[in-house]
Amino acid sequence: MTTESPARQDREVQRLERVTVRFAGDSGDGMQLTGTQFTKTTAIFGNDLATLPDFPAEIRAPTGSLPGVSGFQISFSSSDIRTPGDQPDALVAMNPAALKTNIGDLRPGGLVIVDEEEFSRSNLKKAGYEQSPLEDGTLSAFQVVPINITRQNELALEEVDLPSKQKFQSRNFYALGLVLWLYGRSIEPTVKWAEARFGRNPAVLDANLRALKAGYNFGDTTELFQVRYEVPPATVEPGLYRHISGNEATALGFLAASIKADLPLFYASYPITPASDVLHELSRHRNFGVKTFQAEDEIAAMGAAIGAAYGGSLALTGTSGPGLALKSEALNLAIMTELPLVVIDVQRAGPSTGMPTKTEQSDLLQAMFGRNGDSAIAIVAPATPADCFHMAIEAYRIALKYMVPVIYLSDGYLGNGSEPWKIPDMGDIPEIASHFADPSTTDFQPYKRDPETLARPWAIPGTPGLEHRIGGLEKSSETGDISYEPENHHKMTLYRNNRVANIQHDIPPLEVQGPESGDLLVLGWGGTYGAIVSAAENARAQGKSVASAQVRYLNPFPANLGEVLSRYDKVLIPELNMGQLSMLVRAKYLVDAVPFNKIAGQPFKIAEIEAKIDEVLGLRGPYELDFGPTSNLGGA
Amino acid sequence: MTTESPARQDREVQRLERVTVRFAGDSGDGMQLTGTQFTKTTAIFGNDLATLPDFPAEIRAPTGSLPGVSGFQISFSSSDIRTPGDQPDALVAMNPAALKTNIGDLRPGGLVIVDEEEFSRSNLKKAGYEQSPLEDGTLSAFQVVPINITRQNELALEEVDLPSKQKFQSRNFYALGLVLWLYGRSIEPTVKWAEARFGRNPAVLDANLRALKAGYNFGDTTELFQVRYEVPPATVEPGLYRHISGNEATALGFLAASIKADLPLFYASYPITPASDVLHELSRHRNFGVKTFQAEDEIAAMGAAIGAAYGGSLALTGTSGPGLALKSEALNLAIMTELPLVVIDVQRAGPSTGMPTKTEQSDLLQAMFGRNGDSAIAIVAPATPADCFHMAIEAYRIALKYMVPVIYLSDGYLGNGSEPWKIPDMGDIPEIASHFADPSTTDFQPYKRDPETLARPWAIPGTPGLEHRIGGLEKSSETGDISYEPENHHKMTLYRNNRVANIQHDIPPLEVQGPESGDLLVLGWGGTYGAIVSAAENARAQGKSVASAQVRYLNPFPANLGEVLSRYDKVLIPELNMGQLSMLVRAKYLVDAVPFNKIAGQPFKIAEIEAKIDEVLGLRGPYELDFGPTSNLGGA
Amino acid sequence: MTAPATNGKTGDGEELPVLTKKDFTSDQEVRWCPGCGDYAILAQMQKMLPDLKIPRENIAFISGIGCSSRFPYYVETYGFHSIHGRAPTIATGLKLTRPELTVFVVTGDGDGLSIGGNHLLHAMRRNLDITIILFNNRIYGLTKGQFSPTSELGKVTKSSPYGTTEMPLNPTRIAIAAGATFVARAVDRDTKHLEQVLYEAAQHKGTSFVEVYQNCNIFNDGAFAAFTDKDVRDDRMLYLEDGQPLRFGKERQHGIKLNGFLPEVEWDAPEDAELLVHDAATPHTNLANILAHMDYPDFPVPVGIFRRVEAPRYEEMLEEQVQDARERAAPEFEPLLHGSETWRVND
Amino acid sequence: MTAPATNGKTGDGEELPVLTKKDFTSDQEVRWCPGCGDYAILAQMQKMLPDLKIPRENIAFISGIGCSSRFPYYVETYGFHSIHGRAPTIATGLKLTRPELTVFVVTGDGDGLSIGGNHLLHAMRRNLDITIILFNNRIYGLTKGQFSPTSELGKVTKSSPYGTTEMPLNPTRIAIAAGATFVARAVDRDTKHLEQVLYEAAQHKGTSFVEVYQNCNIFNDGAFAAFTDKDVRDDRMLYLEDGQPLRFGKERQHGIKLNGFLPEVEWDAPEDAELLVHDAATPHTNLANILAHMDYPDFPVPVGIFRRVEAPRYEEMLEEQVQDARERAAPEFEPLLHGSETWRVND
Ligand SMILES: Cc1ncc(C[n+]2csc(CCOP(=O)(O)OP(=O)(O)O)c2C)c(N)n1
Ligand SMILES: Cc1ncc(C[n+]2csc(CCOP(=O)(O)OP(=O)(O)O)c2C)c(N)n1
Ligand code: SF4
Ligand code: SF4
Ligand SMILES: [Mg+2]
Ligand SMILES: [Mg+2]
Repeated sequence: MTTESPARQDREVQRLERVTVRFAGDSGDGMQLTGTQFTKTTAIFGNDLATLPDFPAEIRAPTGSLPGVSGFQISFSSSDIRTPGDQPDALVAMNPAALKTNIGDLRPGGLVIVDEEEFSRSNLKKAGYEQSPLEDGTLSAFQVVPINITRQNELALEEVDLPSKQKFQSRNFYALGLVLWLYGRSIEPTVKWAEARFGRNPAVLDANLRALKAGYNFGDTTELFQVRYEVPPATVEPGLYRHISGNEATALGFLAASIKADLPLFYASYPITPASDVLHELSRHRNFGVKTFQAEDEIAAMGAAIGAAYGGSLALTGTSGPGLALKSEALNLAIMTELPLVVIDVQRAGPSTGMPTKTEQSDLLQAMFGRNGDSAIAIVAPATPADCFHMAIEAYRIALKYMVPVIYLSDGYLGNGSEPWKIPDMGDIPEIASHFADPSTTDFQPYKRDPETLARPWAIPGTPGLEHRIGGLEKSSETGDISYEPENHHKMTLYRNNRVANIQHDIPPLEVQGPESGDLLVLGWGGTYGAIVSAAENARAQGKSVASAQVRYLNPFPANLGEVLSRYDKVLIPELNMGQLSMLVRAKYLVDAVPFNKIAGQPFKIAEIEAKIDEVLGLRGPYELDFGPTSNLGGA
Repeated sequence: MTTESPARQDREVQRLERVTVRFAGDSGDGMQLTGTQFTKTTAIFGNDLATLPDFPAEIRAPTGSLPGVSGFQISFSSSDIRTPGDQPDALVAMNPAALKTNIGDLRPGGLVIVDEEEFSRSNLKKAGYEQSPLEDGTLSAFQVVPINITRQNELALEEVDLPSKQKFQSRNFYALGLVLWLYGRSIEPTVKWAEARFGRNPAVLDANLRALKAGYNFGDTTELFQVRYEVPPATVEPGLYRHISGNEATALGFLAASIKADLPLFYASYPITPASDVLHELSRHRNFGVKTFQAEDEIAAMGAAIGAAYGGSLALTGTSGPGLALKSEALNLAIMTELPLVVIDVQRAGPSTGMPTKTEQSDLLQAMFGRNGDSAIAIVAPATPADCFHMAIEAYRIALKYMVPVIYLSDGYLGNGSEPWKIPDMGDIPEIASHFADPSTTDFQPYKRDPETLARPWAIPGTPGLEHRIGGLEKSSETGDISYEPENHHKMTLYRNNRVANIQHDIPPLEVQGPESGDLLVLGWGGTYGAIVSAAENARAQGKSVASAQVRYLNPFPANLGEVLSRYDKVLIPELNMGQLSMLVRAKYLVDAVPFNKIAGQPFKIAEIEAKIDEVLGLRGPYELDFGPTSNLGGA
Repeated sequence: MTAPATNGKTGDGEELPVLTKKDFTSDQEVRWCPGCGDYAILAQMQKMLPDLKIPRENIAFISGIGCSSRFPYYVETYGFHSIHGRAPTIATGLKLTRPELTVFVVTGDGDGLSIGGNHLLHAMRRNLDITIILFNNRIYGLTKGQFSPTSELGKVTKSSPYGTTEMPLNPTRIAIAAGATFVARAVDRDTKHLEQVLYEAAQHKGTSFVEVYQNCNIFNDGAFAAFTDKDVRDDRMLYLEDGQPLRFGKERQHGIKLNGFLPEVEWDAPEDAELLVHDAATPHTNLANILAHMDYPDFPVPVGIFRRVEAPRYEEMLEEQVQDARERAAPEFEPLLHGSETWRVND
Repeated sequence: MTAPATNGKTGDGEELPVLTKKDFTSDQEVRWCPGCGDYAILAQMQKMLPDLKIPRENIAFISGIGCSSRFPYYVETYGFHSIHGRAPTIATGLKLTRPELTVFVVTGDGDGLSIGGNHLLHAMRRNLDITIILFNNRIYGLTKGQFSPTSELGKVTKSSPYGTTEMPLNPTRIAIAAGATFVARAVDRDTKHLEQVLYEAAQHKGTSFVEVYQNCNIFNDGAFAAFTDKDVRDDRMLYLEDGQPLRFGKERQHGIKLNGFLPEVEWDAPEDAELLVHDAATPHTNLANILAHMDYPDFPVPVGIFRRVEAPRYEEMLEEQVQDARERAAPEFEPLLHGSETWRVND
């Protein structure tokens, strides 16, 4: 393929429909920033895209070590796109450790850009390489482009008055410039962003811009790249767009709910990966009347949320799996006292501490059943990063109408992943009504229910005449006095259960993509949406009779779920767990759904689901997940 | 029915197969003692029997108030008996409140003995009676025998030198004497017991014995009773018997496990109704090397148990539902670190604080799923009070062989209920083996599994050469080092799951009582055993094709469960919850099992299950639970 | 009772109906054991509440689980009988979102110091304006008689038939260490003093912590009788009075003085001069600590207000942040929704 | 290092191989940020451990979750990296059942004082013979920089962009109030002193609590620099020495004296006579409390052993109950199994 060096202008341009790039380097190398800037530029350029950042395991490991590697993957396309890509087409590896932990994922023939200078003996050793992979032929399956990034960057910054350690930190801008060039993107958005960001520190700004331009120009002048790629803009719905991560959308969604319900938002939380960003985000919005409370633990956060709900605020608490386990006893008090609040669980890989920075969908059954007694709870789960906004509002719509706690199941993949989002018009979002008790009631009965919703009235302290007592003991229906009457307990248990079941009348039916009936329905929930839809679409493109649907209301299920299931010969349920939705669906509808389980701390690849679809359709033999040589995106 | 008074000797004696008696009075009236003594005497007499004490709701309510009523029911029979009876044949009510809360349960025509003197205006008012039920005809459906017990007792104790308040406290002995006479039981066992118990306090002993005899003699001389009843001894298996409650059997069973495993027992617990008695019992046995630790909360108790398991002891912790919720996060650490221990949950009515003194089976799904991540756990559940002994030993056999935590699900009904028990021969119980790591191992690998059981070695501190580190983060299979490798996590999750699934090969198959196949299988678990077996037996006696089986191993299920289910046209699953076993069975075997749910804080009545059986068999229309006018045994 | 004589007016001049004890008595039947010390505490609370001149609807009682925690049922205000140990967390959520409410926490020695110890500690550290009353009966009453974190070393109970093997916690010590700005102790039987302490606690701005020695006549009868019995009380209890020398005895004839950093009893001390003078408002906690360590039989047991200082309050600071933020940036949602970068896709 | 010179013998005369720091270094790669104060603490621990003359296998390190809690991975003994805040409970279970083991708890200011505050308190109250080291960096390191219960009021962090609104806890105050029988403080950077304190803590029989000021150079760099920097250390830190007057300064020229119950700095104090003399063994906690309250900039920051007293230990008392009970009643299971009443049913 090597050709004579063409003039800059007439470099061969290859047009592609979709490209996946991964940036990887030491946690100190600024890869998240590089990825984010590339993403923004790509979004503005008009591609559809999806991203997946991957952080090392919590602690900053020693520089250059395998556990210290941080990664960011972006997939962008000229057509609809729903996952950050199965296999990167290009990998930028800032050091040997980054190469080692990521090369296994690259597609054969993919492009590898490495900072050659970082491949010193000591760095190689830290990464566990006996000899340099750049020299021993182990990378022969790939297009390797070693560039002396560190040195080039140094040269570009010669005139900048900064210590050399700090100059070194501009390397990521150099790499960014190079990749922007490679995919025909402008450096303008990054220049603007840098000016705003580093405006107060001219030397740093200068350094970063020089590095950025040097990288860009290097691509333009060097002969190392024979081809430049072009991914034309996608045709997307007209409107105003932004780029948003799931955790941001979650925070904004709950803030929007607060505006729509006209109730102040109170967020009580104890920091935990990967939910902490919601706390960070919400704590910035005091001007919206948002009060955040960093509690002493998850139980206290749950308790504080209950107190706030009792007081009439929009009460919210958030955590990840181990924290939900801790909240369970107190959450049950919210169920018993029938107070409206929302619990966010940004799921991560378990059990126990598990793999805090890795994603999983394994808290569904905990959310359903993780409390003593019969304690039904409403559960919603967004399907994409941007959907987090919408489902957050839904969570409160349900909580306030039915006077129930609602669990909102996000996950690390959704929370940290991001996508372009057509900004909704706040005017289009309906108000959320609350059901405060009428202060003029005489003989107020705190457990007298609305006959339709079965919700009890919300009688908040400060209301004259409605003084009453609630608590965790069983209470007499209507009066709310303590009751150990057998029939009353039976009745109240049914009420608590039916109140949640009732919500079914108030949520949208499950939407199916693909044929209305047919050979196979692929049913999913949560963040697997992108992979499932794409796999089903691909299958249909190959003429297979495959539909897909994503359940976003997990308790109760959409009213039509049973009927939908009955329209397909087979049902496949891919989950990032041991088969939790499968169990619920099997128990409820007695459908012999086939579970497809991946418990690897990673999202599904489209190809994995495609292969499983073929297996279930009898088009191939049993499919086993293939994890490849080192398929670990980022830290070990 | 009134006849001329016959001579004492030739009082009419009616022979009955089965009788159910309930004693009820104020919590200060000593009804539990009365019941227990009557039970012991009956056991020694040779009847089969079952009992159900019922305590008021936790706090000592004011004397004479409805919430202050305490009850004790015993059913005894000349044939096999498995429940404390659906409806009492006789009720002893020491005051109006006791009458009011219990009369609704009595069978029509049943005998009511009341202490007439307690039916004063003020006591009637405390019980909420407008006028005396002894006079207004409301008890016309029953045989009412008002006796001036207080006064009679006073007279009998005239010569005893005790303050009158204390004399009053002998009333229960008077009542006991009377009832012993009525059912032809000897007062001897009680005399002996009282001599041992009150030996050091001669005046009290004297008072109680006088009261006892006065009551007995009153029956013998008075003309109030036309009939005396006789329930001949049952023919039971020969052997040495004792009477035992579920909580006692639980404590003894775990102590037996400690002896059989030759490991010291460590019990960490935080008091909670109805589990506290296990702590009280075990804390008395320091001489067996049992160390008990009353922790600052349930989480600490769970942590301490983990520490003890880590150190090589037989680690045990116990609680009730809300406590299990609190333990969930730490319990998951035991799952992740693969340490053998047992968690007792003596279930009570939930959710939240619920009804602490009432029974329920509503923690099964919490036990199965109440933790973050995929975290399978072994679960066993005794079926009768005496079975608690056996299943406690089973729990440790499993824990130590498979290096897993095990949840042991008892409930308030089992824990407080009691039955005669043929004392086992300790020699018949096999030793329990532990799997300590071989201290001579070189290059010790803490997660290298036994290929058959998948158990990892138990390497306890103090063993030279086996120093190693464990924790809650995902770990590399074999080495146990922290690992975020996707494939490793997938593999380890499967290991953790299969390790529990594997236990299936090591537990007895499900035993069916009744036809091997047929129209209906009634499937239960836990303390519903007695009611289910009796109902199925009754159905068979009426020629119906009904079998029954009780699942005592809930995770994993017995290997033959699926096959057993397939042999019956229909499956009925009665549970004291909203259908938790039902859900598991439906999901696993896709069998359209019919749930039958009672969530009233009370055990099933045999008749309720019989009615439901008829419904499922199409022999009657839909059956609805009928709670009767006041069906609340004991406190409100 | 030093509560100001009432003219039926609230601060902002609005007329308030004059409330009485009866107005604070709910319709729920009281279910403690006859003779329980809880009755006295309830009665003093109900007597004191009208003096606060706060409308009933603006008062909330939050409790955990235990005999003591049944308290809210009996008070005709808003009430929340929550779960074991967590009352301070619920009170925190309520007070932070509704700072205008008057919030009481009722807890026991088990509820507050065993399972709930950490929440209590953090509530006190944060100095929310709430009033915490801990009923210390040195036993678990509701669960029928196990030892508690305040039970004496060696105590024989249902769960310690061989005697306990752990040192008790001293609640006032913990409160002082946690930074509570109001720390006091009272005794169920000394009703007048109790009412006074409850009143002062409720008036204090910031977290008030009151330990009440409460007799559980069923499971730990007479736990405090050795010094609270009427006939020995004067000699074995020390009533703290601000600005006064530490004196006790029927004729207040004995006193407490300092020897280096150690307190000492001075029997029959004629002169005030060398006695330690109580100063609840001293910013340093040394004096409060010295008092917290004094215990029967070595010392008379101090009751009254150990410490009362002013400090910034959590809910107030939070509210200020909200107000400040509002002034600095109007709550416009659109810019936030749009984020730092947007792009428009045209038809 | 005052550790006794070793002759390689344990108490009972058995020969022990002489161990070195290397023997206590595990094969796990240390994963803290370069420059983190945790390295220094690890190094001192590994240096100190051989001096204890305890075989490696008889030592266990239990930790919670946090950067600090990764500690056990790096020490070649038994180690347990448990869950957030619960290390003291696991240590309790281990020590109660295996009293012959030497048990260390490693925790952080979040792990130990936020989520785990109650367990820490109760472990100290029970006086188990364990050694608790709390790495106080006044921040949540592992979760990337939120404030902790020891963060200063007003601190701006990721979760407090407007500044915190809560007063910090003082760990030594809490330890003293809880009844810890050994309470000390050290600084990561002063390695010799740290090693010494760790050694004394490990030697103490009963619960030892050591707060180590630890620099988190990523999220809270220089939190203690104002008084721990080499050039100011002498003037701003006070090294406690038992039996010695409280003196500080390059030439130990300044001192601390008592004014009533309040400490005061005496600048350039020529005479020892009126200075407060340190006595870690005084049974009363007043002195320790006075020290715990002294803080920069009003006072030099005390480091060293605040308190060291003997008291009965939980695991020892429990073991004694077992032995006593055994002597009084042989562990015969049959009688227990038979209960108080049996009857025989014959064929
Ligand atoms: C999670 C949980 N654990 C345990 C219990 C059982 N329990 C209820 S009250 C109590 C202790 C009560 O003691 P204290 O707080 O001193 O209150 P008192 O009854 O003495 O007033 C316990 C252990 C519970 N209700 N919930
Ligand atoms: C139950 C639970 N809640 C929250 C977390 C998240 N978390 C891990 S460490 C930590 C705080 C660490 O702070 P600290 O104890 O001070 O340790 P450091 O990292 O500063 O050494 C938190 C909140 C968790 N792992 N588990
Ligand atoms: S058990 Fe004790 S504390 Fe509880 S109500 Fe009775 S006397 Fe009071
Ligand atoms: S984040 Fe801070 S405490 Fe954690 S390892 Fe890094 S420097 Fe140390
Ligand atoms: Mg108590
Ligand atoms: Mg910290």
